[in-house]
Amino acid sequence: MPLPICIEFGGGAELLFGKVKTHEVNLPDKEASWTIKDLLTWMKDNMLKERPELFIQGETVRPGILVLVNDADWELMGELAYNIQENDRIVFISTLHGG
Amino acid sequence: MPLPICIEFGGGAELLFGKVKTHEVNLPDKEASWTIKDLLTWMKDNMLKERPELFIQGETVRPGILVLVNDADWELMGELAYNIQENDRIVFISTLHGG
Amino acid sequence: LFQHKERLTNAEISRYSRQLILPEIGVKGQLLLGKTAILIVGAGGLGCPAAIYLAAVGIGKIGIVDYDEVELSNLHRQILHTERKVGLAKCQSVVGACRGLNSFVECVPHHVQFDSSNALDIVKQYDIVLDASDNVATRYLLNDACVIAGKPLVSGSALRFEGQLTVYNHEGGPCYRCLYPKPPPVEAVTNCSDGGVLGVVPGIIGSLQALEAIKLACKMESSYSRKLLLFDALDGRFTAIKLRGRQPSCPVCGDSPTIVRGSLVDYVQFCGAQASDKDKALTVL
Amino acid sequence: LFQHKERLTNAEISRYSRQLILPEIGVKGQLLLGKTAILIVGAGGLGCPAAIYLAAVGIGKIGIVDYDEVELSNLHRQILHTERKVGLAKCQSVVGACRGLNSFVECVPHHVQFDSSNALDIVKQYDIVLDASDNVATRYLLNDACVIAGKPLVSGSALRFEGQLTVYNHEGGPCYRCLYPKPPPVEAVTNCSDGGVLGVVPGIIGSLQALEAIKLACKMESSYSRKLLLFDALDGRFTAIKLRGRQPSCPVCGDSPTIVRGSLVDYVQFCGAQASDKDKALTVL
Ligand SMILES: [Zn+2]
Ligand SMILES: [Zn+2]
Repeated sequence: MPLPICIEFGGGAELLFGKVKTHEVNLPDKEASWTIKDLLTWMKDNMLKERPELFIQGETVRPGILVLVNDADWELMGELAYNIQENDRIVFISTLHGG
Repeated sequence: MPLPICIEFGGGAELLFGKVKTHEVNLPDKEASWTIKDLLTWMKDNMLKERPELFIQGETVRPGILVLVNDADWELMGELAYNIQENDRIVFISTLHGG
Repeated sequence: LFQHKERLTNAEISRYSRQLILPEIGVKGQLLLGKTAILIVGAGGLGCPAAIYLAAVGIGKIGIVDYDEVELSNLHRQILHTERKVGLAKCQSVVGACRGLNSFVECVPHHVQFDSSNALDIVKQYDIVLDASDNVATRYLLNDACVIAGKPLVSGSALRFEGQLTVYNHEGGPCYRCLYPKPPPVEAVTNCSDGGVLGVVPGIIGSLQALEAIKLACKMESSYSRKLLLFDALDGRFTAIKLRGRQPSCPVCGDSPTIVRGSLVDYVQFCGAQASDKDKALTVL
Repeated sequence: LFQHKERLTNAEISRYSRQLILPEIGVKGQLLLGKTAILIVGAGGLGCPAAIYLAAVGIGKIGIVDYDEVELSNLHRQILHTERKVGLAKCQSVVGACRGLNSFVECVPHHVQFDSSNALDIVKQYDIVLDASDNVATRYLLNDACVIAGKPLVSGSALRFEGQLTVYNHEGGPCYRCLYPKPPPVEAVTNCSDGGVLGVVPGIIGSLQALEAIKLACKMESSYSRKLLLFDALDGRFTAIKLRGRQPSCPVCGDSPTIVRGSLVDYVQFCGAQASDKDKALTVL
């Protein structure tokens, strides 16, 4: 069964994803459960519009992007290994430096 | 069965309720379902610490208090006749006029 | 209402460059800002930040209504006034600060007791109105005048550690009377003199009022029509709640209004302020 | 650090009356405010509102670090400067505005290029620090200096229509490096000159920074330690998210720090700004 989740972008990260902040997506059916690591690969192949190196570096997000799972820092949730649940909101926030 | 709900106050309405903004309460078992009208009577008898006329006038809240049911204006929910559900958040906000 | 040129000068392009590069603003938005006239009723804790950010962004014309004079006890929150301006009319003080920041903006002080005799005449000279007042009577009066004149009203208020913000009379949303058909009992009304206020709380709300007015002026979507923002500074919490729409039964914006041009009432009397609190009656702007 | 008297004068009681009646402030809180020294790094879009509200509330001593001079293109968001102050040092301009509002406050301009040679010396003269800077290198440097000096850091930032706010290095919460151990790639960094910003957005964030600093000074609970506030001005939405705690592996606030007093690095180099963008390197405060 496909896994419906909501992917959101903020702080400018949306500029790499067609300038759209909120994306309702269905992750395709797969045997093992979806981790954020899997999600990043999937996003790179299916969603990224431009300059992938400004979103992914190695197998994780590039420095300066904070990942949130349902309004909590992903560090509290297991980071790359977190098992994505149905209807999770996964948010990618680019840190702002201006003032 | 008792009905657990959360009652919150803001804008100064909490000053009539022991200066406490958030109250987790269990409404006692009763045959018919609980409406906000029932709740107001119950609050007057069980929670109001002082000057009931600054909270209730007639059988409704006094002018200048906005009632919210789970972050929506009670006007959208049926006002006094709304049937309270388990774990509802009922909020009483006193309008502010200062600036 | 307020006519401004159709092109930006080089000086304007250079001054506004950091906002011109925003696609949501751009030259088109900047020209709209320059053509917009905004009225701020109240030159106090809400009006000060609202006025200076509207001047900064390049609103064409800003009007400030206030009849009071600057006092030392205002300075904990009314950040455009200064110690040297104590005794000066607040509307003049705010106009001076706005002109000092941006001489491209036309700033108009309205040094009057805002009441039913002049409200409509003033309101109709502007496109968007900010309620930055400090008392119930002015809030009802300004609401009624805005509904009758057909102007959106960006309403802010603050007391103690709390603030509230909404946009009335805009795109099917309610007006102040739709939400509060009857005025509150006088003894339930607390103003900033009685109840106190932490100055930065109206600072935050007044800045948010400026933001909403800018979005309205640029024809962007308003975030707070039919929505009320509640801010609790003690726990740093912002909550947005969904409001009722325009009420067909509303005496001013409803289907059969009874409050119409020429029938604005005595709002101090309507709110009963005189009955028990002479000071409050006197603080009506 | 900063010593102030143990009693309020009549002039102070009258000036601060509207906040003295708040039970959460009161005389005790006002005396605490008067004994607190707060450093604001950056006299721009965030620093202006932060400084003026801290001056208004009666902070004992306010320091402002900035090496730049006022330009016309600053005035769309940096609301304490004026057209007549173009060319003046921004820290002097802000100090002048704060003194004009409240002569009880000691205001100290630090007209220096804030770098590893002076950061610690400046930071240790204050109790609370506000990051109101505009570039990554200064943010790392200021974070490290605050951790080493043991000061809470109220950090704000803004770009385009968005703002972010959090309190670092306070009560078990993370520091900037705990969240961002590695600097972002230079090509992913956008400043306000490149990306633009709507002026009132840093206005709102800077005011919220002042509020948090006031709460820290009064020994009230901070709302944004281990929490990050996200503000999206386009849809008027505020979201607070839960952050990780202090990281034992952090090179500056962790259990075995490698960045210590005397080892502050060259932050411009660390952030790689020079490699590809000379302008950005030069905009380090
Ligand atoms: Zn109405
Ligand atoms: Zn750390």
